Amino acid sequence: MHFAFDDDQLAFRDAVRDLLAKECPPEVVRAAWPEGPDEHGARKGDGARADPPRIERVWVALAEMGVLGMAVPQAHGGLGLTEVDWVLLAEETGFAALPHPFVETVCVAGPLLAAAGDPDGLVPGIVAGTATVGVVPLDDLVAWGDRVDRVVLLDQRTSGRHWQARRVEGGLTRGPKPGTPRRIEAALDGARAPLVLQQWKEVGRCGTPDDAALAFDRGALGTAAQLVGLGRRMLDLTVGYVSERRQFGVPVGSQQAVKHHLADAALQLTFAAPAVYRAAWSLATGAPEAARDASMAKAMASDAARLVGRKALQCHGAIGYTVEYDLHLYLKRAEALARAWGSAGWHRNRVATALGI
Amino acid sequence: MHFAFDDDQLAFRDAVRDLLAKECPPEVVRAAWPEGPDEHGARKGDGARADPPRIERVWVALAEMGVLGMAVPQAHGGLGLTEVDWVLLAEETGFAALPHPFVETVCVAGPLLAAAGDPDGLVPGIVAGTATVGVVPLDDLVAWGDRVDRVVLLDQRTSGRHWQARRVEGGLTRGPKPGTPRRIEAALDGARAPLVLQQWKEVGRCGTPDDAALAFDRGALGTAAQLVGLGRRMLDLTVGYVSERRQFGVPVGSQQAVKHHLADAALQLTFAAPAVYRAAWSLATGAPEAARDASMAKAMASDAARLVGRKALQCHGAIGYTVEYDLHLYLKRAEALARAWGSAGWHRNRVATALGI
Amino acid sequence: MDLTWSADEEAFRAEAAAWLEANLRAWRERHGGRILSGDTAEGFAQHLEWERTLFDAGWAVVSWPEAYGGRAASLWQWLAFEEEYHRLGGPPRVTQNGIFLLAPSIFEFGTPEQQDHVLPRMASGDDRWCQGWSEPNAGSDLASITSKATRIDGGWILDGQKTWTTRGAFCTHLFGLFRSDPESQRHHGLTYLLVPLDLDGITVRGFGRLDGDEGFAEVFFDGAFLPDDALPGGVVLGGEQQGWAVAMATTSSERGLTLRSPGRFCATADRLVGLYRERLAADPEAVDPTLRDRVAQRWMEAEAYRLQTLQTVTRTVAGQPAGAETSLVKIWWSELDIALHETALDLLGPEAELEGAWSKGWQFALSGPIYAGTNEIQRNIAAERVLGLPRK
Amino acid sequence: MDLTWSADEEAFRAEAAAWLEANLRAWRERHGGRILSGDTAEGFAQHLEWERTLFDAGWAVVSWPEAYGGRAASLWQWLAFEEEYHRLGGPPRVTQNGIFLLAPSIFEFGTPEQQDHVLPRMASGDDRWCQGWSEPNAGSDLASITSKATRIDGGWILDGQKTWTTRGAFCTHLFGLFRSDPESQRHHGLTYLLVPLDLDGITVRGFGRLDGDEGFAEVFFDGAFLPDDALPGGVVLGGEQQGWAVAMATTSSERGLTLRSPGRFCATADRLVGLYRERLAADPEAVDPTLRDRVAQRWMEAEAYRLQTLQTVTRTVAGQPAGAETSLVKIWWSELDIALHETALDLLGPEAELEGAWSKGWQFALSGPIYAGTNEIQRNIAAERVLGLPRK
Repeated sequence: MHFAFDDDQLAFRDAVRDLLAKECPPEVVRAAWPEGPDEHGARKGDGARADPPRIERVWVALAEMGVLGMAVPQAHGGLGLTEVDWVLLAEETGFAALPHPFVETVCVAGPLLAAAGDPDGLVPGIVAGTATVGVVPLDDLVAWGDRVDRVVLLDQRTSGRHWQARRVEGGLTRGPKPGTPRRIEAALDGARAPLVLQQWKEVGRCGTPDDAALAFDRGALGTAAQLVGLGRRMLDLTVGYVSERRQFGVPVGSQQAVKHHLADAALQLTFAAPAVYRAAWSLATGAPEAARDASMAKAMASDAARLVGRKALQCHGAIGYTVEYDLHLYLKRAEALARAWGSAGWHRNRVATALGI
Repeated sequence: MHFAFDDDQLAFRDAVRDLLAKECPPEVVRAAWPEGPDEHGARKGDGARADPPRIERVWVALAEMGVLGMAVPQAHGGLGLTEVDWVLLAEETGFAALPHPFVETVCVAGPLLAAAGDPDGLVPGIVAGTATVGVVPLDDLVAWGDRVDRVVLLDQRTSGRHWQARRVEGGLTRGPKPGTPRRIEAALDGARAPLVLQQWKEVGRCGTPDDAALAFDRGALGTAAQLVGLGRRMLDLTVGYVSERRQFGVPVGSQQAVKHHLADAALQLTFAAPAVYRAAWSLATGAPEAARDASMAKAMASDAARLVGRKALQCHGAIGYTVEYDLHLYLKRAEALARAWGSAGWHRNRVATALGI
Repeated sequence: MDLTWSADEEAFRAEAAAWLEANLRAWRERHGGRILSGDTAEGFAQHLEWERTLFDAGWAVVSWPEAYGGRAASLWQWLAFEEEYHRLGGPPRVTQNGIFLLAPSIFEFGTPEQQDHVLPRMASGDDRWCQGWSEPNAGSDLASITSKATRIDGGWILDGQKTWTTRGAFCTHLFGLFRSDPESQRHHGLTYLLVPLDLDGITVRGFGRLDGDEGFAEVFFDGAFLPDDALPGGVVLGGEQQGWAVAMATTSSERGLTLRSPGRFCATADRLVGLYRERLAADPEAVDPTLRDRVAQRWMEAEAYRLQTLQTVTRTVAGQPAGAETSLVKIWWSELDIALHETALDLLGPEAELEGAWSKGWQFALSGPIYAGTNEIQRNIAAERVLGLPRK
Repeated sequence: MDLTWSADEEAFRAEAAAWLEANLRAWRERHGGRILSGDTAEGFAQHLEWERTLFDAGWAVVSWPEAYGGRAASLWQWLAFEEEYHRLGGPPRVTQNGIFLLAPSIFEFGTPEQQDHVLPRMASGDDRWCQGWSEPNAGSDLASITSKATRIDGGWILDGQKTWTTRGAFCTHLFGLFRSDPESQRHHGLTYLLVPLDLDGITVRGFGRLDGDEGFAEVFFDGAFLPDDALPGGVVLGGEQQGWAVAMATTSSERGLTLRSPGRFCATADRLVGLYRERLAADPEAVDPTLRDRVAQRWMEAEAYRLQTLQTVTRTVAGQPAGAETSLVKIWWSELDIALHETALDLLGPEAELEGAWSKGWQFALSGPIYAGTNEIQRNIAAERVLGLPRK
């Protein structure tokens, strides 16, 4: 029994953390938001006013470090890392609110396509950072709709209880003709640029039902890890702010109400994180409870991140409620991810079923 | 539109409050608990060590004031008050944790039996305080099993969706033979002395299904009012304690965490109470939403009283966790009443149905 | 106790409903159904047009005297009007900081001349008022205001900065507190001033709220000269150095009855019940079985707010003042608003991520526990003034 | 990372399980299945007999050296033992304040002579230790202790009062803090003393907890003479006037690993899952549809506690000390314990009112957020020492 990461895993985590701190600061996240007013007349993003090439540069840098091929077997040009090896990297991409389909392309599609023998020849591109594959779990929303080249559907819809991964053509453009512009929906988190799946054609399955099930659990795990990272980011930001900000002649953070809000936030993260790391281990070792453990991780991380977001906003007060301050970038991402890849309630239902109730 | 009680109603409330303050202090509630160790070896009550005749004296005093016949029509010797007139009196019996079947006998059985033409000739005794009738709503527990002479069952069990009030013989003794000793169960609130309904025989219905439905709603309303009273008692006790108790050189109640706990308690009571008073009005006027309103009252009062109890205990600290201090008398009563006459969840379900969902 | 509406109140309600239904439809149609947020430049103009329509028909400020553009409605009629307004989907009032926050102070502290000038122009939307309370270092701790008003011959020189000024970028006037006694500390030596924003030396910069609307502004005062006669009746409300007392009366209104009518939350709760029904009809399997209970709970919480308000109005009509329990009211509606919207988002599931009325409403609701005095401050107030707990 | 148990650990677990199963059954049978609460006079004797059985077979203090009655088990083995103990329904340990609170301090601060005398007699139950921290005016504010220890020739004179002394009425010895420097303030000038309760001038009065058990005691010291040689090795632990530092080490254990093994909460969670299954089988209509979600949530929270403990033990085994996050751990298990029992009571419905294991457990759980440092104090500590927020 040994529940800790090894030095290699921590060193890789630190390297990715450093890279993202340099290449993916808040202004890069902001740049991924669309410019101009939304349908309510609101302006939230900097879009082209910022420095869009920097968005791509993060992805390239991650590719150069090997991160984009982390979950792809070495035979396909990747690093062949297990979930235990990469879960902390996913957490860091959450901490940075990386505006790319990291979970979908890197944690899910890469290893899934490789396991299926790379039917479309996309895996080398994924590893190199030149191909991005969207994954649509459970519903009809394609996250990162402005960035993905292809889509894999992951669900149990037409197949009873078995998971299936369907490779599709189309789905990303509005009409039946290729080249029709994509319609990115206005969304809570502008950087995620979701689109509603359009007309598509199944061109084949991707691996076995077990491969598909594992792919879904990897998506839930990767998202859970990102939520823990987002929670940590919001807590860090808030601790820093309330330690400096003074009202009534004392730092806001010396008030007991603020302390207790943030202790509650830390509490939830402290107990959600081990659930995420354990799920990584269960997936990596093919444990019989792997699906249950992935669901527990996603449920706890979703609830924890939402609670941290609420506490963070409240402890900031008005400054946190502005578009100019960074908190909202993380808060909205967390709120979106909390429901992506199955909400907390959806996953608790799966845990309950696994418990035989 | 006028949402307030009139001077007569408030004056009657004050008179009952004064009477209960004098005749039903905590030591009287304590005296109603059984003496001696329970099945775990724990001693909670004073029983015969206290002054048992005082328990009966409260009931007699209430009878003398007319309170026990408050809901019985004047034609049957009562005061013929409406729910709006008596809801505050019920609240006061909660505040005092009156150890008698007030809701069952006074709020429910009295008017129900009178409406049914007093088939067993019990109503004059109820008004005079010489007869007590237990009411068993929904389940098999007879509260105040050591005090009631007869039992009325109130449920929808054998009759589809209609409520029915069944007059029964027996049910209070352990065996089929009258006179076999009653078996009072060890219970959270020793004063309530519940017994599990034993063998009984239906001797007739009591009024129409509408009478039975109204009787149930009156029970829910009376219990909700008692819960509000209990909440106020616990809050009062706690405010008094934390204002005196000093730690770290300041009153405990000057700590922000304690303030916020008790503000939350006050918050819930402030918004539960109007729901209870409105339900009284809906029942008194036969409003079409009366059942929904009674359920809303019971659901909100149950949740409010439980929350107040938790906050009260926490703000007291260790002293509140002793049998010698009075808080537990109110806290346990509240916990028991929160589930009696339908739990919060049971009543929310009824509200949801009334909302058409 | 009588929880029925009188025939007179019902008639008032019916008249309001009929007028609102027709005119809301007409307003929306005039804009091709494309109504923007009132907290954006273009949307503000749309909403101002709507408020002008309200004013012209006498529905802008129903409880005010007719002389100022109201119809002298009773509090009960006002409540009924608000219920209809929200039931029929009337938009948030972009003039609310004037009509709900400043106006009560003008009624209480203003001279007749001030009242005659300010109130009708506020009701009509000719003058749009924003509030100037907060400063970068005076948020929850309002008494640490440093913006200065220096008395000179014929007026005041204003210096300093206000911030979190809601819709400041679209307003014409500001009301707020300025330190007029340079030697004073905390809540002493403050004056409540009425300030046209077009004075030289005043700069207004709008900035975005969390939901992207430019709902906030910073207002900079750089030696701006505010003449005593900038407004008929003068620019001081309630006497020099008396600003704190006047402002406290206003913040009490802000938390109290007028800003957040229960009609708004009951209407939202009814829409939530409707949403549940729709989702269940569309796909019963997809609806989390815990949500029915949560929807019922939310509906009850909104209804409880309505009932508590009926109690308060009954007391107000009887001449009893609202007490510190307005702090509890503010906690209740602000937390209810978030809970209503979170329940809706959970019903929507993954779709919640897409912008829509519920998502927009949720983002707006998140500000509730922060503005108008944080809920932490309100809990302190409730504990000390309602329960009587000792101050620190 | 390796989340499997080694063959050695599994063997240890199997041995423990087999022994526990047989001996728990035998113990219950010896008492005709009528096991009382260990916090009542009669029940304490029953439980002491059980603990003696544990001791005789070497299972009383598995992680202690064999010389003191343990079997030098690793922390992993200890965790596995606790899991089996709770899974099989082993009763709460009535000697726990000695073996989990005092013993760590004896190991850390005791002289060899003290260790040799105190530890084996504690493990066997020959000496039963209660703690003497709290006083009527020193609860959360422990540093305001006023009980005095006056140095005289050959020993100490003790005066004052301790209270909330768990199971004090059934114990033979008390460990606690006394003010030994009469001029001292707060946490200075305190000495940690080991006190036999049968000294002249010491009176112990048991009183009832909320659940009726006589689990508390007041201990009065009226000029009691505590000879230096009342215990071999002396009655002072860790040096005169050093009491605060010694006590803080103990309270840290109290909150930390040893008092509340996750096995207890995981076993309760498993029983909750079983209860849900039973109730559903008995009458599906009667089960509130929100409860399945809540049961799953509770199970996850217990499991998360287990996982967090595995992380902590991994760090401890690697020689890293437990930090301030033990405060978060105390909040977690104490709130989890209440939530587990409340969910069960809601499943039981009206029957919850009747006494039973869940009702009893719920009443006991209510004390969790109060004892061992209130959760308010823990949240302060977590905020200041884990997050680094400024002190007041």
